[in-house]
Amino acid sequence: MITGSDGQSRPAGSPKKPLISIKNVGLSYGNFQALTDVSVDFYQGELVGLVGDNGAGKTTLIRIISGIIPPTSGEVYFDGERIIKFHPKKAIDLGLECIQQAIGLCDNLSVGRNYFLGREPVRRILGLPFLDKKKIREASAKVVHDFGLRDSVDVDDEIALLSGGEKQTFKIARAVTFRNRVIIMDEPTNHLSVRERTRVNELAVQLKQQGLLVIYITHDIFQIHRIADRIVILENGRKVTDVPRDAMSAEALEGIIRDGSRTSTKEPKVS
Amino acid sequence: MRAAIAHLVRRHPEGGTVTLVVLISLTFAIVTGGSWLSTGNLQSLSQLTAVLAIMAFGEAIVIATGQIDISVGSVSGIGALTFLGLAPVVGSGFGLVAALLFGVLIGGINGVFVAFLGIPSLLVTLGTLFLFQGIGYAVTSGFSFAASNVVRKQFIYNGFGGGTVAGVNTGVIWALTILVVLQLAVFEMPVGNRLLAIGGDAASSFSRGVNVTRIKFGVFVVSGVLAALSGALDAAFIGYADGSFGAGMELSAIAAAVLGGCHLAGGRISLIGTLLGAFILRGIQSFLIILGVQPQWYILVVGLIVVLAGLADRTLTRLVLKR
Amino acid sequence: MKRFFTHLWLWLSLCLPFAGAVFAQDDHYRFVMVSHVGPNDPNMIWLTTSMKTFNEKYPGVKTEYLSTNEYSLQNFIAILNQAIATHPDGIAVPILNNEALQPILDKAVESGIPVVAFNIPDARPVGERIKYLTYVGGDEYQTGLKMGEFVIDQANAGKVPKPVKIMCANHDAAHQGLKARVRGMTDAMKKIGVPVDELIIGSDPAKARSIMQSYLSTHKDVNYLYSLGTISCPWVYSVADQMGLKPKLSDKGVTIVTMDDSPNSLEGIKDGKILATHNQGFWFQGYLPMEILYYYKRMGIYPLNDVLTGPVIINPDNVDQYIKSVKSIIGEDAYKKQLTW
Amino acid sequence: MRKLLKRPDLGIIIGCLFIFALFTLYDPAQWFNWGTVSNIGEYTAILGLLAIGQSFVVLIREIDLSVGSVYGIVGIAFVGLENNNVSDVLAFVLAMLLALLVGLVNAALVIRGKLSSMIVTLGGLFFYRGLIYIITHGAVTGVPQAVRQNWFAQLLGGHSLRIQNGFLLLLILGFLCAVTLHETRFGNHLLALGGDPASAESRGVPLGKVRTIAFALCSLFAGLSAIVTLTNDPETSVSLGTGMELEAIAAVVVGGTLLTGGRGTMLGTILGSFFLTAVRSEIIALGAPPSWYVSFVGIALLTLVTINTLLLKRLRISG
Repeated sequence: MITGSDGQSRPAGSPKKPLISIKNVGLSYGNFQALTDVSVDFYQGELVGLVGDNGAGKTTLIRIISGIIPPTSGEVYFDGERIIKFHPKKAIDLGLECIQQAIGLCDNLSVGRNYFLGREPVRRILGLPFLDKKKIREASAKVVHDFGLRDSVDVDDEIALLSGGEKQTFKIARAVTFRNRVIIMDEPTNHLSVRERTRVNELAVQLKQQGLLVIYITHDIFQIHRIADRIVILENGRKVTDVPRDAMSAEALEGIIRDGSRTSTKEPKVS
Repeated sequence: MRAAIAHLVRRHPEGGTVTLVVLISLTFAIVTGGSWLSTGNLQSLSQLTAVLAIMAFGEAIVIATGQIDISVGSVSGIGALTFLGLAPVVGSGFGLVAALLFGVLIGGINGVFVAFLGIPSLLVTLGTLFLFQGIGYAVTSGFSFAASNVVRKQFIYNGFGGGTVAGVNTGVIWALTILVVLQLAVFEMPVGNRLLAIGGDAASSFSRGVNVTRIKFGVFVVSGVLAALSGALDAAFIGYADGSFGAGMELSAIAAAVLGGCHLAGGRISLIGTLLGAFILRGIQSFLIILGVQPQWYILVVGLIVVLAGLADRTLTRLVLKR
Repeated sequence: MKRFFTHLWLWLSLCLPFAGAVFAQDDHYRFVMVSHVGPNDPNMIWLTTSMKTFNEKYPGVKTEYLSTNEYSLQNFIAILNQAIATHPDGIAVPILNNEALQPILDKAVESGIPVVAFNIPDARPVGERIKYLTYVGGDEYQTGLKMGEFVIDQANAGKVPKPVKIMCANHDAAHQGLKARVRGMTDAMKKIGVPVDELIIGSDPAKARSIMQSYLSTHKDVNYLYSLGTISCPWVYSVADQMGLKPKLSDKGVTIVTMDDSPNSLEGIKDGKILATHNQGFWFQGYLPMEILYYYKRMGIYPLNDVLTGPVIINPDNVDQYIKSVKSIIGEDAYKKQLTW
Repeated sequence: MRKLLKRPDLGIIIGCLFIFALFTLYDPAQWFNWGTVSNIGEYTAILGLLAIGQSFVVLIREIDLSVGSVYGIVGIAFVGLENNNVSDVLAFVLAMLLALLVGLVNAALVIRGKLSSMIVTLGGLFFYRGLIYIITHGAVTGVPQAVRQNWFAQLLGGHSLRIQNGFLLLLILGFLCAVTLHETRFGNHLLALGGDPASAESRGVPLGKVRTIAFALCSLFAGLSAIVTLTNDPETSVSLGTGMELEAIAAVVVGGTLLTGGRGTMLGTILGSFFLTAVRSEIIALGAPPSWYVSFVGIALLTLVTINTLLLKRLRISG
């Protein structure tokens, strides 16, 4: 039904036209300005590190891109087309997957049902859409196996039986295996062991090499500096830096973040 | 052993209820010397169960999304009054359609407040409970709500609770039909997957592209229609309705759902369990009547059973979710 | 009224000579009374007490009293159906609604269970009506009508004020019997052109009082308060008293009339707080159906006419006598306990 | 001004001012009438006491559906004890102990049994009402004249300066509860538990203890409300308190307390009780059809809750 793939070829280098273009976006909760006049372009086949301190507006920006909240001002373009209606369903249909920190899995559903939530495969019987349970089971079992989760995990069991790390891995696996165009990772390495962390970072690079746009959110500048093509720094809801990785050292970037946060103490924070 | 039980319970949340039904049925049958299982009693019991179960199915669907609908008692009253009030005038077919439309309307009102305005469902449905109870009282002071002999012969009237097929009230057939339809919709279709997802974690399901607002709205409409249908079926069975129709049924419907293994927090329901829960509630009443105990004991026993069922279910769930 | 006494005495004279011991010991019947008079209705105690008396007389006969918790036709029918399914040897039941009960009761009669109607009859003529043996009880519409006529008589005699507007305090919005009383009162008052309002007060005392106060504070022309059940009678009085409406019986202020023969109503009349109440013979309504069922099972006989146990109007002239008889039946102690004045 | 706007009870304050203005303009003779005022005051006291108890439970994200039945059973116990020649003070103490017991049972089932409070108290709603039916057999009971006139009955049910003592009691207890809620450590714990149980626990709030106290207070207030009712007008019936749980919850929520816990005021709860009582009273007084006021209560509830929710949304947005 929804594959996310549009069948276009994906060149490895950055094409001229941005895949996601954010123009002068602002978002305010009443008189609190979470984002102010942020403009940034994301291109196909690049790995962008979105960095900033807590409350800088990273998650807010991601929520706008993945359709969870509409911006109060400014415009968002996807593949040259302006987004009018903001809804996660639309973002997913466009081939945009977001791995969020706290949300994304329903504890009461089975592993398989979580895997396909929102885009369940169906078999039509008398024209009625019935869940294709065989496909759900097989596809999700493959993912569980491919991403090295415990063998004892039965895809018909509730996802609540998985540990925190396993859940995170599963979310990443889900985002990756659907053929998408954009993968957004919001602090993907939280709750992960060192070995798992390395795997996630390798994965991000692999995805980029496959021609996807990867937006990687973190507050760990040193980690992202190793793998990203470009670093975007947000501070107090504003974009303060947008440089290719090679243009600045990790230490210099860290300095920017540190200085920025000093002026932010007066403002209320949004998590 | 424990793992095996855990596995069984995990796949079949109604397992506890089924066991309880078997135990209760056996006990009741033995204690009453078999008369609890007499044809007459089972006929009456099945009709009562069907009416309560249809209402409780709607309640279960609402509970699945983590909401609650306590207006169902009033809605079933309005359904009954509309059906019997209009049947003599425009025929039972149109009467029934009108009753169901009222169900849609009231369910829609609940849905708008809950899904679009984001007001807690307990309060919204508390408001509509009062609102339509008052309307029920008001209309019954001036009009008559009885099925005339002409109406009683109509096919639709008999097909919707007024008649029997092979000794079984047609309402029972509707209850089973609805059970099958809902069972398929909730557990075999995408919409059911999303419904349960909302009950489990609304924010997560929204982030996966589930239209939370529409589904929340939808469950209240379904609940409204089923409550109105349940009222119409019982009204057709009795042939008369008054302002007290459906009063207090909301609590029985919630109790049936809880007994059936539905979690009030949402995300985990069993429709078969709900049917059995309704059967247990009604079965206890008939058991007490056969024993010649005053029915006043009934609500006391129901109170105890609701809490005990909650405790049993809690223990089972804990067992299930142990890693 | 005459008919009532004829039948009543006939039946009592028939019952009493046969002491239970003559043949009761070896008869094992089970009679069920299915009723809408539940625990929210103080009259329930009359029915259960009289059935207990019956049981003392015929120890071999088992009687059961089943009732809904509050007025609900829906629950009543559920209980009735389940009671019939137990195949009792006889059923006593109020005909809450002809249409609703006809199919159920006719089927029960066909299957060999004799039925006696009590408290509410099927108003249609014999032959058309439900095939019960006989009816024992009063008539709700007549109850309201006769009370209205009594009020008009007393007012014409100058003992109480002329009615200007009447409020009927209804504690159960769905109770068809109460609604019939209101219709009776309305029809009686139509003759002299006095309007009648029905106010739904609910059955919680605090809320009921609040609702009545609100109503009375603006409907100042209301000068008769008809409490449709014993339960609300003291509430009505205390509200009227607190509002300074002079409910004490005189030719001024408001006047209260009520229903049923509970200690509250009776003592209220004695103290001059209430003009009159009705009795519809609840003790008989519990006892006689059992006797009739017993005689029918035992000898195949039953009264061909209805046994009317009411309405009877109780007023200051006959209240003392009446209190004595009530105390003799429910006992001095229970009488005092039920008194809430 | 900003502080006022942030009050959770803003909606009900506006609501009360609105009906006050409306009734003053529309029907001043009825509205400014001692009879009306004392009528509204009397029922506000009863509903308000129930609702204050309910507030504690709602503030910690729980609900107590059993208060109507508890109100009934405690009231019947109180009158029953007095009838059996137990002195009224002792009867009061014993009846309140019964209420306390009910509250502790509720709390134990919620905390130890890990059950949702809705299930526990729904069970209680049925159970205690069933108990009332069985114990009383439907008999109406009252207390002897002598008992009604003595100091204790007068203390709770009488009048001071033409004002019902029950109403004064509501104001005093409402004030004390408000102080407890906003000025004491317990109140802080309570609000923290309602706002975010996990964070509260991590900060060392004894969750079990706070929950237990909240449920106990709820049942105790329900019992007290029943006793205030019965000392004023000592007649019990099996229907004592039926449906009161819904009215109490309505009053609490109309008063601006969030069902999701952690936010609410006692003033709001008392005003909520007043609002529902006053609106119903005026609707009846204005001559609405006899049974329609039931509907109007529903409409009032829906309207105010909608206003509250929308206000809160604005507030959330403005940080």
